[in-house]
Amino acid sequence: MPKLDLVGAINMTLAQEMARDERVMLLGEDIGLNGGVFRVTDGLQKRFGPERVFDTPLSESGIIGTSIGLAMAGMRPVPEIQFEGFMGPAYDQLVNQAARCRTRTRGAFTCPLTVRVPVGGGIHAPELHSDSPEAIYAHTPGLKVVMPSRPRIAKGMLLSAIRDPDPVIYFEPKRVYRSFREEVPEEDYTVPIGQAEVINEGTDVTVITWGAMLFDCLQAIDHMPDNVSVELIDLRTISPIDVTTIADSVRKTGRAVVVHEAPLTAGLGAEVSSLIQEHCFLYLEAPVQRVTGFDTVMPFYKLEKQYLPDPERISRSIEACLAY
Amino acid sequence: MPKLDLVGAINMTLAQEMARDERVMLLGEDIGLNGGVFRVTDGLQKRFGPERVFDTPLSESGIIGTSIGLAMAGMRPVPEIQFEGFMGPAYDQLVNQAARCRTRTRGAFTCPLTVRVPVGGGIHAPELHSDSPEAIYAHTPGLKVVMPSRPRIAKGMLLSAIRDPDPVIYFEPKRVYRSFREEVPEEDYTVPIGQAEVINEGTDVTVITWGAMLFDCLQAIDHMPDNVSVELIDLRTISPIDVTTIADSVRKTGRAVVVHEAPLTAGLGAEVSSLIQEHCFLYLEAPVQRVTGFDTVMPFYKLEKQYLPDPERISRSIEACLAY
Amino acid sequence: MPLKTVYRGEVQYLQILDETGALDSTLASGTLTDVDVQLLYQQMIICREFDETAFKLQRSGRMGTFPQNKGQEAATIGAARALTKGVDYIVAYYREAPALFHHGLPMQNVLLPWMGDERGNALPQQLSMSPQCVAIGTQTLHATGIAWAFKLRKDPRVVLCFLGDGATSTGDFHEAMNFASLLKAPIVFYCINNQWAISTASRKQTAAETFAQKALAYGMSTIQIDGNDLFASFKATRDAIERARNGGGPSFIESLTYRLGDHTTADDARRYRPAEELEKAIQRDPLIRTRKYLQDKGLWSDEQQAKAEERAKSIVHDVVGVATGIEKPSSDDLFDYTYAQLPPSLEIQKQTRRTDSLGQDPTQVHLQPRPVEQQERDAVAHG
Amino acid sequence: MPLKTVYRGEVQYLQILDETGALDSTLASGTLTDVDVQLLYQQMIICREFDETAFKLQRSGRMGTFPQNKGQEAATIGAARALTKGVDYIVAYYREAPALFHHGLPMQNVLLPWMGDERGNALPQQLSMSPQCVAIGTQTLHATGIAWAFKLRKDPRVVLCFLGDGATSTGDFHEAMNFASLLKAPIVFYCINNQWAISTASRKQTAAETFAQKALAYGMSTIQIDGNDLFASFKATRDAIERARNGGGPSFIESLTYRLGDHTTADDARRYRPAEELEKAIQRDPLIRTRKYLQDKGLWSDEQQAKAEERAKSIVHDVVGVATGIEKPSSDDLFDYTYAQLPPSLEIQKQTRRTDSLGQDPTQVHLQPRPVEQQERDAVAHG
Ligand SMILES: Cc1ncc(C[n+]2csc(CCOP(=O)(O)OP(=O)(O)O)c2C)c(N)n1
Ligand SMILES: Cc1ncc(C[n+]2csc(CCOP(=O)(O)OP(=O)(O)O)c2C)c(N)n1
Ligand SMILES: [Mg+2]
Ligand SMILES: [Mg+2]
Repeated sequence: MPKLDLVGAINMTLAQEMARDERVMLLGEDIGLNGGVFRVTDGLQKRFGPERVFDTPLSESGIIGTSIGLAMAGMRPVPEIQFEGFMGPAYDQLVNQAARCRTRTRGAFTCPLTVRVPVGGGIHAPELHSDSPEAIYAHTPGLKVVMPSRPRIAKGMLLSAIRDPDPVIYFEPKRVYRSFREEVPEEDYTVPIGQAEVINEGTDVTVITWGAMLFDCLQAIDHMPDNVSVELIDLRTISPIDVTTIADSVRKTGRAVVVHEAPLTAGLGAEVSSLIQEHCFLYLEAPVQRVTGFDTVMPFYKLEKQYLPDPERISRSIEACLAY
Repeated sequence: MPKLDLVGAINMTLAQEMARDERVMLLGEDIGLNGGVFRVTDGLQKRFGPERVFDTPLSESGIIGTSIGLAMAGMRPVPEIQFEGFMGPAYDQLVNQAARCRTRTRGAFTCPLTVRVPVGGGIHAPELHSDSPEAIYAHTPGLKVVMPSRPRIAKGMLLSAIRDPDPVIYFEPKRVYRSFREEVPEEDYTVPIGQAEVINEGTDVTVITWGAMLFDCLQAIDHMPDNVSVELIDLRTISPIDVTTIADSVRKTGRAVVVHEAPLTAGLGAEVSSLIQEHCFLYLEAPVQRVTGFDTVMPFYKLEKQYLPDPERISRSIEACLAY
Repeated sequence: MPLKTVYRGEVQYLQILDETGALDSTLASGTLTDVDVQLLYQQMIICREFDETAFKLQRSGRMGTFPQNKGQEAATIGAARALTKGVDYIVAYYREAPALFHHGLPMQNVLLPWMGDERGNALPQQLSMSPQCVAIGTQTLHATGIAWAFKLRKDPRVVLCFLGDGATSTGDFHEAMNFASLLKAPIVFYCINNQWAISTASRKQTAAETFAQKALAYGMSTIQIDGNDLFASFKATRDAIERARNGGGPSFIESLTYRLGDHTTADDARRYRPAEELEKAIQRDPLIRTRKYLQDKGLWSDEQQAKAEERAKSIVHDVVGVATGIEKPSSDDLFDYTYAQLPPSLEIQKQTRRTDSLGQDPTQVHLQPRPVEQQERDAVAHG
Repeated sequence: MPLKTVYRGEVQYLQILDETGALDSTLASGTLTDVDVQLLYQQMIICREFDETAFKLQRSGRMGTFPQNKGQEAATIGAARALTKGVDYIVAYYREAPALFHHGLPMQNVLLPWMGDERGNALPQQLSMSPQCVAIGTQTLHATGIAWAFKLRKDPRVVLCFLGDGATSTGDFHEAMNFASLLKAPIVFYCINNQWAISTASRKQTAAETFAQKALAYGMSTIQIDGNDLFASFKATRDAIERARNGGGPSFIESLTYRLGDHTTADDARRYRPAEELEKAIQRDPLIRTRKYLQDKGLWSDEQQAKAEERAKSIVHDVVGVATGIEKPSSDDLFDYTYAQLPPSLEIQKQTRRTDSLGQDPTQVHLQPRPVEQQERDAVAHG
């Protein structure tokens, strides 16, 4: 089994799925010869040709809008948006068009497309290259949103996304792109959309997170006193949320901390917190805590460390939650 | 004091502020001779001329993007987006440009603009004319978001918005536009952004809502048994949320129901619910309830009544919350 | 050569059947036969009747809003006639009912969305047309994507994409034109310049002398035509379709016509539109012109007219019967088309018709599939 | 006249100082004096040095990403020279440092944002220039809005808006061009066609023969120029600025140049750019051409060159000192510019540096102002 990083896993998966299904095609800015600014599509244009790996003009609404047409006409487009900060111009096509295609036509038309987007901060990138807009798209019925944070899972979820009959936003936490490798099976396998994963079992408190924050949470947990038993959940799918896994855990632990990069207010942490409260009210021994980015614009990188939750902030909050 | 409906109150306020401050100007589709599709700007072009009440081309990003430039250069633009469903093309300019102008330049540039947008369902309008995207903009640091639901308050909040040094989205619940009149003072007065209002005092349960849902909540409460005492809060400002007013109330009642039109998941109800839980954990006698639109696309109008929370759904939830 | 011309572009204007009903027979040759014109004129009559009836439906409270095609029939039907049925694809916005009818769309399908019913948009795939599009300009990108798919599959189909004069101001229009041109996609952008976008006159939409010249920005073939001229609309579209089918890439057509009605039934054009302008436009009504042509050629009588009008009434009457008689949609429909398969939480909302947690049956929360590890192992094993 | 031409447009190409350093003195007359050229050439040397140094800063880990202007100096500085300092307004994107320097921007202000520091964008208003813009195309609308404000206030100022070839594919560019043209706004859109948008060659950005012809879509004045020709860039811009100032409305300039460096320091152009193409472009380096012109005219010596290079090194060295020596921003800065006045909840986040409720001081939640009724009454009373 090859040991791959996140970039490698996604690259291999795209190649395999393109080989398997000729309806699958890629489009986006600089994804061809250049292989994408993160090299995720490296070598794919060479292998599959410039028609199936298409370098678009600088035009995000165009990328998503034509992908919708391609999907309606039976293709399986996998557009890339270069950074999450450039989803803005495509917002309308995603939210008001792709997400509504099925319901607007009572199923006569569907829109099976998978939008790949690098997401999140921590890589010393310029402005608009470090945001976390997942909550926006979680508030959009008709879309599915996933954010795998490890190579092996990323492959299975990407195959699920491409084969899904509805539009999926596939966020790739860019801080993880090259951060580690793991064995990724070469066979065809899917990891279902809509299921969270218990990463560490524990009994005292449940920590729920997703994306690159998973690794900060792991660090935070590593530094907790030995007598503290933390259950860590990687949400993996942003929408629909796997409330069962979360609620089962919190009914056991009685305490919960949600961790994400995006700003606090109206972030996905609010939804997770509300769901816990609704499903586990009588089990809760402390208010659900949210450890998140501040309600500020994501700063330029000199201050990004101050903005992003770090292991210290996370563990302080876990401790406070436990001490309540 | 004139008795005005919501349309009349906003119209009068715009006229007064344009007369007072020559930097104030309006721009949008069909706002001139036609007076806007809801007639909110009726007569203003005649009075202030086509330069200050400018009919734009069909171009929402253009409307917001040029408003940003106008604001940076010292004007006080009040753009109109014809329906909330057409904010999509302007999303990028609003969220990634207007909202970030101050922070990106450390205050050297600011962006004082007020975006007027009719919002919400219930008027038998076509697709994309009945949505409630307020949570999206509440998740955008740098923006303020308000949604007054009564003529008198609407005037004061509009003046606050136009005079605010930062960008404000001013949502106008279109179902209320012509639904009733009340006395609106002709004098100059402001109603601060960021303050909720207790509409009915009560002791058993707190209902928090905003926009047109206020009136459904009032109806629901009217039909509650006499021995139930409901405290009703009109949030008025979506961002920043007035957590003090909410928390003070819930500490008193111990129970809360949040009501809004937008879909449940990652809606503003989640934020309100989380805040209550965080601020009133030990006071809560029941889980905070969310009575909202379903996690579906807003349907075409034959089913919109089934989609929108109605007094019956609201009162059933209040009862269940009380019975917990 | 320090100052030299590096680009020249121009726009031609095409008219074949003029305002008086006179035909340029050279240009007309190989376009529409007498029988064609008779047939299309009858369709125009039906569409006009359809528009008038829809207006009344709205006024009597049986429909929300309706945008009439009135005055644009020659443009719309002429263009539609140039397509090969069931092969070429129509992407319309919301004012081109006549084109859709021409290609076989049951008329109630146009009424239903305006009566608040998605089911009108449930078009059979073999009709080769997309659902109506409310968000101005967005459809130009979908159309380009569909044409792109045809090209990728080497399927010799062409897309006819309608858009309004107002739509040319949207960013999406620009991006679509650019993509289409770069891709040499088999698509024809047919711009209905009906002089108005709600209350915005087309001269306030752009400072360009013509809308047709906008295509020059993309190096795209372009033409301006008299849109009230059935022949010109047919010929310009057919030529563009053929060019596209033969790999010649996309084209743009600016079709000059006039919106004789209000923008929609929610609009009152008297607020902003000079009465004289409307008067003049009524003189140029394409139905009058087409009828005059047929009559002058002895191809149409007052009797035929009376019969056609009667037939139109009866057809439209029946359609209204179907549209208004249709059962209210089940409120399950609200949920069922959000995804191919509803996620558990939405399934619960559907079952309980509630979003508050206490109204829901907590046992249903366990509708979720097996634990992840298990599934993954299965998947790897059987994948 | 059934088929007639209703529109004709064309694009002229302007070159004054050719590749060999020869000047067309007729076209050059009334443009740049010898002293001007000497001065601008020295600025070009400084900017080139700035670019090389910034590159090294990034490579040594002291900067995140940096986009060099290298190769585009004549275009950028020539255009900037055509503005009246402190009057006309520059809206740049991120690659036009030389234009900003020319108008007095301290050089560290360009470095700081790329070093992750917003303070570089805190430009004094009197410089009449906007902060750098990362989101491609968005600035064209801001620029149009600024020009609109000037027009509304009858302020005889003109905006020079830079954009790249890639930016012309964005919807915002289209909407800006349309607004500007409709408003007859005093603005000049200066399109740096450096042949590349990251790895996308300009012929993959549009199928149009020239970028200049895009302006025809809006009925806007347009020209294509040799962007490596200081004289052409100056003259085309000056003419456009004067036209705008005199109420003649906006113009578009396509300035043909070449990005000699990588897209940014995060890019490796060798992955996608033929080496021969770069070789050829290096031959056309504007610094070589300008120096040749000056030397041929006896206006520049090797000695002056050496001195200028030395001076450039020393200036840039000092700038780097300032930029790298600046104190780290206070983490309060993270909060303080979100709004003019922080809302209570954000104030608490700032005080506690936490978002979890248990980490916050609950008493601080009561930072809120007086009850609403009270305030309203006050407001009405004193308003
Ligand atoms: C993106 C968007 N903005 C605004 C509207 C509101 N609106 C509906 S129709 C219309 C005018 C459209 O004009 P045009 O494109 O000329 O088509 P016509 O109605 O004249 O056929 C407007 C502004 C919309 N539907 N979509
Ligand atoms: C809206 C948006 N999409 C994508 C990007 C990523 N990106 C940064 S620069 C660039 C290319 C810009 O090319 P061009 O406009 O020609 O300017 P140049 O860099 O050549 O000066 C791209 C795609 C961006 N910054 N903004
Ligand atoms: Mg129109
Ligand atoms: Mg470029």
